[in-house]
Amino acid sequence: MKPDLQIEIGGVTWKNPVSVASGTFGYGEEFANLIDLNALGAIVTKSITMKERPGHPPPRTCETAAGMLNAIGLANVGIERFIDEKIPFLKKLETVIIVNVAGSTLFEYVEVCRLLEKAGHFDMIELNVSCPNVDEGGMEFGTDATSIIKVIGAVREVTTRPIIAKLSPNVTSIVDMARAAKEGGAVAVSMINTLVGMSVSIHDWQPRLTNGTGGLSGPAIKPVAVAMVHKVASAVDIPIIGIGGISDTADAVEFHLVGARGLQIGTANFVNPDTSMTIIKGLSEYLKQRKLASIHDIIGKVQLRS
Amino acid sequence: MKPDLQIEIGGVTWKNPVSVASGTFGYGEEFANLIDLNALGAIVTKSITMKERPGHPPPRTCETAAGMLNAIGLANVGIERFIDEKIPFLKKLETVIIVNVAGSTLFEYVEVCRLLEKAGHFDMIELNVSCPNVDEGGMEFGTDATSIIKVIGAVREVTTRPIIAKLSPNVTSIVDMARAAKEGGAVAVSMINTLVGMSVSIHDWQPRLTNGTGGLSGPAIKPVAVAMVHKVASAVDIPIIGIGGISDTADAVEFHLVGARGLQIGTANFVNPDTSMTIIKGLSEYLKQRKLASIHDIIGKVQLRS
Amino acid sequence: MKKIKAQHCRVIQNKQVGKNGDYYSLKFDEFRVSRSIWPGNFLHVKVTDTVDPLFRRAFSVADYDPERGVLEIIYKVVGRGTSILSQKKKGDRIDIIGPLGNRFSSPGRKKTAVLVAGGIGFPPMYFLAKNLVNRGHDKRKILFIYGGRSKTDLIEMQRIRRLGVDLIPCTDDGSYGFKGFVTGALADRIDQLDTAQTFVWGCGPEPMLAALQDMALDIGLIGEISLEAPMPCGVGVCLGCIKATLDNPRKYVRVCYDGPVFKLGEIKI
Amino acid sequence: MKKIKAQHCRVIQNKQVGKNGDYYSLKFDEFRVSRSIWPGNFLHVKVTDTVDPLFRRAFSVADYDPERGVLEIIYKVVGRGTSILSQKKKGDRIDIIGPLGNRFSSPGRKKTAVLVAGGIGFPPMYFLAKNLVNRGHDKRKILFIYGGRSKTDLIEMQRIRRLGVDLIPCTDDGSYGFKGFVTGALADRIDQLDTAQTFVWGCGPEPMLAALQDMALDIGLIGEISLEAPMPCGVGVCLGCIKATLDNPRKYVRVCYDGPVFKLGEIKI
Ligand SMILES: Cc1cc2nc3c(=O)[nH]c(=O)nc-3n(C[C@H](O)[C@H](O)[C@H](O)COP(=O)(O)OP(=O)(O)OC[C@H]3O[C@@H](n4cnc5c(N)ncnc54)[C@H](O)[C@@H]3O)c2cc1C
Ligand SMILES: Cc1cc2nc3c(=O)[nH]c(=O)nc-3n(C[C@H](O)[C@H](O)[C@H](O)COP(=O)(O)OP(=O)(O)OC[C@H]3O[C@@H](n4cnc5c(N)ncnc54)[C@H](O)[C@@H]3O)c2cc1C
Ligand SMILES: Cc1cc2nc3c(=O)[nH]c(=O)nc-3n(C[C@H](O)[C@H](O)[C@H](O)COP(=O)(O)O)c2cc1C
Ligand SMILES: Cc1cc2nc3c(=O)[nH]c(=O)nc-3n(C[C@H](O)[C@H](O)[C@H](O)COP(=O)(O)O)c2cc1C
Ligand code: FES
Ligand code: FES
Repeated sequence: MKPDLQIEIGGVTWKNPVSVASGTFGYGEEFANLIDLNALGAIVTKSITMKERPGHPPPRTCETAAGMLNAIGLANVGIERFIDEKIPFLKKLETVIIVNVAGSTLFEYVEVCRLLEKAGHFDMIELNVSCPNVDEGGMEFGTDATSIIKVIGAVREVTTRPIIAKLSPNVTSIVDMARAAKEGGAVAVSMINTLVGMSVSIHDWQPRLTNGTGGLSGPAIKPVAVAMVHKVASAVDIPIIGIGGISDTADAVEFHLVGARGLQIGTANFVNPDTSMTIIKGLSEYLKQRKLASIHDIIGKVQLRS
Repeated sequence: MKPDLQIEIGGVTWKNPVSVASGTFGYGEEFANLIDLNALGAIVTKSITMKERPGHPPPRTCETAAGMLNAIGLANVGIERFIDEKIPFLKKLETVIIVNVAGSTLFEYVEVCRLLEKAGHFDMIELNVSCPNVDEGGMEFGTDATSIIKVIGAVREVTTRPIIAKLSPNVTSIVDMARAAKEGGAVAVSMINTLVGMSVSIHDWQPRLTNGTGGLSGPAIKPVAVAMVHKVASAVDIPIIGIGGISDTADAVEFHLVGARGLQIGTANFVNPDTSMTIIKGLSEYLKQRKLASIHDIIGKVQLRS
Repeated sequence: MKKIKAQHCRVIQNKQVGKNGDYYSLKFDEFRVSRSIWPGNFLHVKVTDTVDPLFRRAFSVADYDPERGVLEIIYKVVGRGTSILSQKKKGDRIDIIGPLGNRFSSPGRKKTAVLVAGGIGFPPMYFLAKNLVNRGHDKRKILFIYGGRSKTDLIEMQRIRRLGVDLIPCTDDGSYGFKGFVTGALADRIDQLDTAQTFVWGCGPEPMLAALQDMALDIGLIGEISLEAPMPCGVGVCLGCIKATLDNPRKYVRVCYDGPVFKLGEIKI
Repeated sequence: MKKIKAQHCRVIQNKQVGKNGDYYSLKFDEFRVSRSIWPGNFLHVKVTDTVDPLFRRAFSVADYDPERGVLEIIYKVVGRGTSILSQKKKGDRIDIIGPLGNRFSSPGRKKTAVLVAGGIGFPPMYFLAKNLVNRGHDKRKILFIYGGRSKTDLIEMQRIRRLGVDLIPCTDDGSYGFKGFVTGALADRIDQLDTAQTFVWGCGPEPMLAALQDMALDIGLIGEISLEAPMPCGVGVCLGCIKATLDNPRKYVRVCYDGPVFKLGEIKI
């Protein structure tokens, strides 16, 4: 008997919990040569902004111990070209399409989502709230509960699609942010986005990224992500999509155990493009070996020692 | 010509910037077989609390990708035995002795420091403010600016020794915490303490640490520490002791470049007990190769790209 | 269409080449070819099974023997990844994704093919030269200009000679062949070439490619260069390996996916 | 006093021992001895130069030839670290700190020495037996009880035999020697021993040590056991490798620094 991997998030059914993290999978097309896109539970696009953005000048990535830094700078084709050039490809796929939306003003988030809604052919919105909130003087939306409530609330007005709030880990209390996301009307939170990091060359004394700081991702951050997912799962009643260093089936199971319902594979896509395929198979194997019928039999089942 | 490695922090002169992080060097004795203790710029002891503490039950450490988690639980001999058994050894050393003090109430911090002051034979206090603040309902001292100001202020009343505030990275704005430390009267900040992390076994579904969560340290967290040191150095006028994943001379130089005056070696002591010795030599070499006269010629000299 | 997958290939040789001590030739087999392999293509190699170093390293295909199913890369030890790679022994397995990237184009047989290789830019140029010869390009119309700092930096000279192409070795210090840069050697020869009937390819360090491009734009030579950039993914999704275009310094291309081969005059080097 | 430092030693042998396929013997030289090496001591081995895996791995000294300066460890491949270790080849360098930890004590020659080894607890027991023999302990008064799951789990039997001590092999499945646990074999023999004139050492899996300790406490045997725990530092500073004492479950000792050898009856297993 094949274990049941199906999950449901905000009324949308994923055939399995494995999706791919924004910014690590392009718009899907590049991976068509590499994996069977339709086997994925969901696809999350690169963050889309109002205008096309070239992103920061290179170098904008660097390798760190068991991780990487990136300061791509939200390079993307902009909402218009996204609708014209990328949706036609995505809409042919038989998987859940999640469009990740970013902005530096409340207005930008709303506009992008409004245009998306008009264009259609996608299933969910993921709001990347780890961008400087220009309206409020540059503080990140994602580090301030009030901004989170506001931005989700405003986007809800213009879309019928369920909204996932992607949380930043660079906060004192991620639980407060998850509560805010729920209050704002998000159907789920995805976590974590990258940790702020920096690396400096001792040869030329310059930061390794043109931008100075960047976002840390990969296996290095997994323990931080697991702790945060567990904390939110224990405190807030909202589905969680776990992200952060997931590279193999064991990592995937670990995130499920601490309470993640869905998963996103990020940096691991770079190292092994078929990581997501391996994990989908691996989860099935894991459940089979343990004679468990469904993925729900492991979600949130961590056993704290007394 | 031998480069000058000497630094000064809060009126105390260190013969070089290299010290060892609390909890990774015992009380110094264990390392006497392994390295020349007097070659160190300073020694920081394990955190001392009022009462002797056995710490959490095992397992209380685990390995992660390029890092480790620990939930030792502030195991220590308590202030009385520290004074009776450990100070006699430490006072014979010809290096700066920094006693790290922890507490779960304001009163505990103050009492430990009062007893230390009476005993004498040490040079500086490092306040570990990453402990739950029982007085204020369990929130960490280190995640709340007001608590930081209060605890440092209170300790200053009972000691003549300069106080270093050890900052937690688990906050939205570490700059605010550094400002609070300065306002409270700290002569320096040391940063970073560990990131909150967790790891769960997929075999028995239990957390790998009895305590559930623990502190993440080692090379994995270096980019986070470098970013935070750089941020505080750019925003607050206070000496910084850089901590977080420092494992070799290149790492040490990197922390100096972003503004750390002193350094602490933590997890790397476990992997190579003579890491600190190698770095002291290595810093000298590095300066020599670049024909620089003093360590101050690299401190804070990162060159941001325009 | 077959998917390009990571494969655990068997090392059949990993030996130093040349006298400098830093260059290695690594051959492996048990590679299932998912699509044809062309000069210009690269392989993305994971040098350990651990997460440190995390990323794959890119290496141009230096040779391919379709009959025996043997692929070769030639690399220089420059850092951690290549140093770990140099320790692989016969029988070890290495994890490889490829072929990735675009390829050098075919300019037509009538043209004079000028291949300019500098330092570790040699492997793809060699593979291209061999491919041209195999496809019947007149050997006398293949000029291979190959430069290194010093005599010991020029590797595998016998192999190029065996192709029977017109070879101009160059060294910066004059210890062998033409004294000076490859572009100097090309400038010396340029009068003998009909630029309109010439196609140039280049691979090597950026300053060399920049000089080659300047010269090409100057005298109206057409051709292609193969670029390098640190590549987190190698498959076009991370947007980490970008270069700016010459027309628009805020327009970026991905070296791994839009390249690594670009037209002379296209990219800001 | 000489400082104990990390040393890059040269592997002179790394080969499978036994028929099970998981056990290896690794010998290395070019090790500068900073203090004498005793049975019970362990070495802390870094299996890669990278940060993954980060920590050293602990292995008991299995043999030491002071004349040739050769040290041996015997290990079982159980996880990532030991699997990387098993790939080391002759001539490779490995980074070693040691000797660390305390040692088995010397009970006096008159006593009957009973050595109980289970599975990969074999190496320190072998070294101890050899050491006793070399120091002139009456071979007939050395009883070596060695247990494994099955016949193929018993390795290096010839080596023990060569010592000339009294050997009782045991297997859980009865495929070789005594059928049952080592403690069963000991119980069988106990009547022939003068418990007051006997000293027992044990090393092996925790359930075996627990059974041995229970039995010892029961019948008043004295002796020592060598414990294991994951060891981040191995030098007593991280407080990660702790075990609780039997008297006081909230009093902890460090396996690496206060041990790895403890008195029977001292530690809660
Ligand atoms: C398409 C392509 C084809 C290549 N073909 C070959 C080849 O055939 N033979 C060969 O020897 N090398 C080739 N390279 C370069 C090779 O990928 C790098 O030398 C290698 O990644 C260095 O890895 P490392 O871990 O040894 O060095 P690191 O420790 O990572 O770095 C050492 C130095 O090399 C630089 N560097 C790192 N990665 C790259 C990179 N990908 N490109 C350029 N510089 C880099 C670093 O900035 C640093 O200065 C190619 C690169 C690309 C992008
Ligand atoms: C003092 C001492 C002496 C030892 N002597 C020997 C010896 O002579 N021969 C030998 O084969 N092994 C010995 N060990 C055990 C050896 O250290 C572990 O088998 C090894 O660390 C496992 O590493 P790994 O990376 O292969 O496994 P990992 O992938 O780290 O873990 C595999 C399994 O082993 C467990 N484990 C990990 N480290 C240890 C440890 N240090 N002790 C016990 N369990 C652990 C893990 O929990 C896991 O279940 C000794 C351990 C100690 C503490
Ligand atoms: C190169 C790169 C680009 C990224 N771009 C985005 C982005 O555009 N929007 C976003 O929400 N997250 C972005 N992320 C963050 C990832 O989606 C993910 O949250 C993070 O990398 C942690 O997961 P990982 O450790 O599995 O990579 C990016 C990450 C990387 C490495
Ligand atoms: C095993 C262990 C125990 C620690 N104990 C303490 C402690 O008692 N007090 C404290 O302030 N920090 C403690 N720390 C934190 C370190 O001092 C240091 O801030 C942290 O490990 C980051 O540095 P590193 O990456 O170099 O290890 C401990 C760290 C480790 C790994
Ligand atoms: S390496 Fe990722 S886009 Fe080129
Ligand atoms: S391993 Fe660190 S105290 Fe024992």
